[in-house]
Amino acid sequence: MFLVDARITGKRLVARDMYVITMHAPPIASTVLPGQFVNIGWSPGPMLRRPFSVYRVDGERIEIVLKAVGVGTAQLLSMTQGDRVSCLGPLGHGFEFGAGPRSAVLVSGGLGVASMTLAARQAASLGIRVTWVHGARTKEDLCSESDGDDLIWATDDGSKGVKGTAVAAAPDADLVLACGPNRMLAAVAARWPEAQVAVETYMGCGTGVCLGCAVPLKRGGYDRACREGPVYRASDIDWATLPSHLSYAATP
Amino acid sequence: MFLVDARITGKRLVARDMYVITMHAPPIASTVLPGQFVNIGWSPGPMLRRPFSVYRVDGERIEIVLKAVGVGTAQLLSMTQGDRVSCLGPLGHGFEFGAGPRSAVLVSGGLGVASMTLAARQAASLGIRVTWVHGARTKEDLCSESDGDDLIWATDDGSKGVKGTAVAAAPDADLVLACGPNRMLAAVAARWPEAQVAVETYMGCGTGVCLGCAVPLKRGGYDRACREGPVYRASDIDWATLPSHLSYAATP
Amino acid sequence: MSVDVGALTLRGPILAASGTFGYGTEVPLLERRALGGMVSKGIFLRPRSGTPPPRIVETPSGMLNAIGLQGPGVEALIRDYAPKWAEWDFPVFVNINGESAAEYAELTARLDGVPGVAGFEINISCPNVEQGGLYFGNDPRAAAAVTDAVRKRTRLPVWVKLTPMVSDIGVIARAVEAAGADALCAINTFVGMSIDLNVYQPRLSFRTGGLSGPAIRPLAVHLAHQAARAVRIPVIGIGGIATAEDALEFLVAGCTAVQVGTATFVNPRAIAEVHDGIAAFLGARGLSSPADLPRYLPRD
Amino acid sequence: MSVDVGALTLRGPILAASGTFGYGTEVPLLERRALGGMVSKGIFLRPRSGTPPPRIVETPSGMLNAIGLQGPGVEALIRDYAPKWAEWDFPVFVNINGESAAEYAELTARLDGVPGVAGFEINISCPNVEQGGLYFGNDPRAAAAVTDAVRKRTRLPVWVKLTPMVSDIGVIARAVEAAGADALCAINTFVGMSIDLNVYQPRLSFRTGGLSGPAIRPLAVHLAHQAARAVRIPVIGIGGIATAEDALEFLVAGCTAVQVGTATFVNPRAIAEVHDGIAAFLGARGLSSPADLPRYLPRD
Ligand SMILES: Cc1cc2nc3c(=O)[nH]c(=O)nc-3n(C[C@H](O)[C@H](O)[C@H](O)COP(=O)(O)OP(=O)(O)OC[C@H]3O[C@@H](n4cnc5c(N)ncnc54)[C@H](O)[C@@H]3O)c2cc1C
Ligand SMILES: Cc1cc2nc3c(=O)[nH]c(=O)nc-3n(C[C@H](O)[C@H](O)[C@H](O)COP(=O)(O)OP(=O)(O)OC[C@H]3O[C@@H](n4cnc5c(N)ncnc54)[C@H](O)[C@@H]3O)c2cc1C
Ligand SMILES: Cc1cc2nc3c(=O)[nH]c(=O)nc-3n(C[C@H](O)[C@H](O)[C@H](O)COP(=O)(O)O)c2cc1C
Ligand SMILES: Cc1cc2nc3c(=O)[nH]c(=O)nc-3n(C[C@H](O)[C@H](O)[C@H](O)COP(=O)(O)O)c2cc1C
Ligand code: FES
Ligand code: FES
Repeated sequence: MFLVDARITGKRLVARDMYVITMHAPPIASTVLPGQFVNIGWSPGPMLRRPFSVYRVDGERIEIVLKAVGVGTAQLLSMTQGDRVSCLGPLGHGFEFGAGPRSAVLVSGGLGVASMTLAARQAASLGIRVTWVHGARTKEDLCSESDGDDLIWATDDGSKGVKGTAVAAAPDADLVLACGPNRMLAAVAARWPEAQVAVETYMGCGTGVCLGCAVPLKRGGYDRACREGPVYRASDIDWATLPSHLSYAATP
Repeated sequence: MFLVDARITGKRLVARDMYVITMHAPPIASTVLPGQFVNIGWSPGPMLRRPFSVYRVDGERIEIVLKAVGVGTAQLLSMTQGDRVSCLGPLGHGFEFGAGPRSAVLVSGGLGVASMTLAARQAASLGIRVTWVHGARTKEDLCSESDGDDLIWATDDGSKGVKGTAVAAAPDADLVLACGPNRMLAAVAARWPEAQVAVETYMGCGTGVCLGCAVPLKRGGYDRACREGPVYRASDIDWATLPSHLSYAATP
Repeated sequence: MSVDVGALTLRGPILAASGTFGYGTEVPLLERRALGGMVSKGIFLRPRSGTPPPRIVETPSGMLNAIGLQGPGVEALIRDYAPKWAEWDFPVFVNINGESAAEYAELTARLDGVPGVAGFEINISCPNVEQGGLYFGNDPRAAAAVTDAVRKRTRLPVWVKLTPMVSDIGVIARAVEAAGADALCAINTFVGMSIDLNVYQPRLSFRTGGLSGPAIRPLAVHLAHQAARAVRIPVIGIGGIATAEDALEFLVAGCTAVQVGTATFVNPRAIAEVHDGIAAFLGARGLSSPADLPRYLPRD
Repeated sequence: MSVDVGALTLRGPILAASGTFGYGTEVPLLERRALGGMVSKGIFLRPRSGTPPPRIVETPSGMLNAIGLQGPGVEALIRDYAPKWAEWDFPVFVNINGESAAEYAELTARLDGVPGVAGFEINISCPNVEQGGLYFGNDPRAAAAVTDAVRKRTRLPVWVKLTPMVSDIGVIARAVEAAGADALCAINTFVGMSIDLNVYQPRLSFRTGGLSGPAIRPLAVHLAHQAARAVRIPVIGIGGIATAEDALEFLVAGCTAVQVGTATFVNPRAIAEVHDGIAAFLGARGLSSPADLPRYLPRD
């Protein structure tokens, strides 16, 4: 875990209102694993840091993807090259690729692409064939960037790719990784209990000390999304108790 | 009084660490009188607005002069062209030029130049001969801009102009106007009881409703710096009760 | 947008809070149409000059104030301000203060029937001089005694403004309800202190001050909610409201109306923006009045 | 930079606050040299799973939390954490919680003498189940009874952590001092609420939560100061400390040491920065220890 005073180096549009922000954070760039996140703070800004998955790594830079959903994300998006943020990470426990899967399907809803790119690249480097299913409300909300061998689009209104949800559009595979609104992940859990899903919770610290990021478990009790998670085996989570209205993405 | 969403149009250095910020605020530019101030807020920023004298008017723009003395002024100085602030003004009761003075002496300490330029120009336009005495701790702290017919510099260390205070260096005149740290103004009051001085207080609202900006009066009770002030007849103020440690300028 | 606070109908759910709006004569930028009513700066029987400066200090998302109830006294208020209020199209409540129940009663008797005075907001966050300076607002009996004393002197609406620094606000709320209050205002400022490290002394000359602003909002929502759960009379929510969403939190938590204070220092148009924002929120959800909002108000 | 809290000498005036530092095992970036000590997450006799999410909400300059004292219970604490604490070079206090004085006593008896346990911080902001859920911390007798019950079971330092939602903190402070507390910790979080307008319900699943962070600092300085004026034992200031200046306000206001909580979420290095900032402040003024700071502490 590093605390980096990171310079913002760029910003690009990847879907309607959805941007990738690039920042210079060498020790995080060189150690982050797929599914991990960073906790970002700045001043003046909100009191608490804001967690974001690491979307891509580019040399000494990391990238995050976001939309303005509230005051913090709006401020982040209004920053310009050269502005600085305090970047804490890498945090959390990411995706696991186990021994010898031959195929992987990545299911992402809306901003859920955030933790998929690193996963796709890691899978490819392990010789796994990757199918990435991108879901969004409509064509304009689909992220224009992707990785993997095969690509499937799904939109609620059928304006691009399959009409319907990403979960419905996805084929089966040895390994299923998913990220998106918690409600989408519940659907993933219903179809693939063994899938690995990256969940969202409110976070206080991001480092395991506050117990604010409780993820309710099927076996009872709570885990910390920022330490044991954010990636879980889908069937381990008590989906009925995990709040669904924290979702930051547009598609169900 | 106007509430203007003002665009910052420029910034220039006028003394060590001392800047003039220019902003586009047409209705304020066209109505402000010497000695009046604006109350500026921005987001994200401190909760309360920050009061600043209007230093100069340039067409539809107003100018303020400041140093970074705390979090608010530091944030203001880090803004760049195109950034926006909320500018409330003009506020307060400024300098009066009465009937027929022939000479005026303007005494400013450090950032006290802030309310002097407009006064110098107004006096000149009324045919009054203006002597401006600029005081500061040392040469580098003297504002490089000034108006008026005669100019006297005073520095604590004698590095430029007269060695000593601006008050000591100033000649007499029909009209004495002064702005600077409250302690300097107390010295003005001792020498020229009839002088007009622009004082400083903490301010809550700037518009007369909170009674936070109390100025203690010799005759008892309190006035509001934001309405009846910030300009007072020097002898009206109970200098012993007016806090002196609010001073924002470097010279005594 | 009209709401009923007991027998009184306000044209909108937002009032200007005491001490943040003077006597209503100094707020040129506010569109008055948005005002459901206003509460005057706190008044005592006799003129008071208030505390020496510094009187205010900024704190994170808030401010401390120690104005010391500077004011002209009741006679000057009746002479200089009430005649103006009588011409306005929204009600003006007078925030009344005293050092004994008798002083509150005398103030009420003097103001009752004066044209322009629509009702009373009793500030019980005052030290009770007869009881060694304990605050009326901390003691259910003293709070009830003051309420009763005022109630007996007027038929106008009597609101009681609760102090937040109590261990159970419901007890005080019920006591003043029983003593005849028409509505409760929750809450007044919290006592706070800030130290100037240059002089190793409090920054405020009065040493302590009242904390207001967004910092206290979550506490105020809780206390207003607790008060609303404890009584049947309406509760007016106060504390850190700056946006329509903030006001709506109080309304959903069981309040009938709200007051906005500190936010008007930051944004002179705050009350109009809160008003229009509530109207838009209701409109978007097909609700025709603030009273139609779903409430979160389990009864004890 | 060492300070004496009663008979105990801490190597520095800053401790990590309960519930914001876990069991001290998870804070990789903090330079531990800056820690005068730490207080563990609040513990009950038996394991507790805590409240369902959402457990935290951000508020202006603060946050509400409702963790529900999730924890492993005292046996697991003794097994898993105390052995590590025994090896550390700063003292670890255990924040103890119960539903009755007997539960606090039992917890103390179980922990007393366990290597690694340097002392007790009694959290009296717990509902007293035997008295219908009233908080121990709101009632001087209940607070004293809990203190007394703990005091009788241990010779280790006993600190009592005061709750802020009382009308006179001095009364509680004196009561627990008389019952044998070695020091007071002031203060715990304030109760607050935040409403989710999408569902017309509180945002926290527990409905209310404790407010912490800079928002409460002026209130905390005042309450810690009031506690310090009321007693002769040391007071440890807590609430919204994020910088050295913030900590110095508490010290000047009469505190002997401070605890830092929420700020460490924002800045994992906060405690080291506060420590170094205090040292720099003292150095610049030729003061050799925090105890040499001029105090603003008029006695009642
Ligand atoms: C492990 C993790 C990874 C994440 N990765 C990404 C990502 O890659 N891209 C992205 O756009 N978003 C991501 N999020 C969500 C992101 O953190 C929130 O959208 C952001 O914190 C909102 O801040 P705000 O100030 O704009 O919103 P606020 O004004 O605080 O609130 C707006 C809404 O955002 C949600 N929200 C607020 N705070 C949080 C929080 N701390 N955690 C989760 N939801 C919150 C709530 O639904 C709230 O109603 C991630 C969250 C987690 C926990
Ligand atoms: C009528 C008036 C006109 C002013 N004109 C100018 C000007 O033209 N140029 C200029 O540089 N400054 C001016 N000031 C002072 C300026 O408002 C303060 O320096 C500024 O508010 C400090 O804000 P901050 O956030 O940087 O400081 P803070 O972090 O808030 O505090 C730093 C120090 O600044 C002082 N200060 C803080 N707030 C205020 C306040 N509201 N009023 C006065 N002092 C304060 C205190 O001494 C404090 O210790 C004026 C003040 C008034 C009342
Ligand atoms: C400068 C100032 C003066 C105040 N004066 C009074 C007063 O005279 N009487 C009173 O009952 N409340 C007074 N208050 C309290 C406010 O009416 C209100 O209860 C409090 O500020 C919380 O609301 P806010 O956060 O919206 O400001 C005052 C508040 C401020 C900031
Ligand atoms: C997430 C969280 C958990 C907490 N848990 C406890 C606890 O278990 N026991 C306790 O006495 N105080 C607990 N507190 C209160 C803190 O110890 C501290 O008193 C309070 O947060 C104020 O300090 P701060 O503003 O520096 O955070 C907790 C606070 C937070 C934010
Ligand atoms: S966010 Fe604090 S423990 Fe996970
Ligand atoms: S600053 Fe509010 S009355 Fe002057």
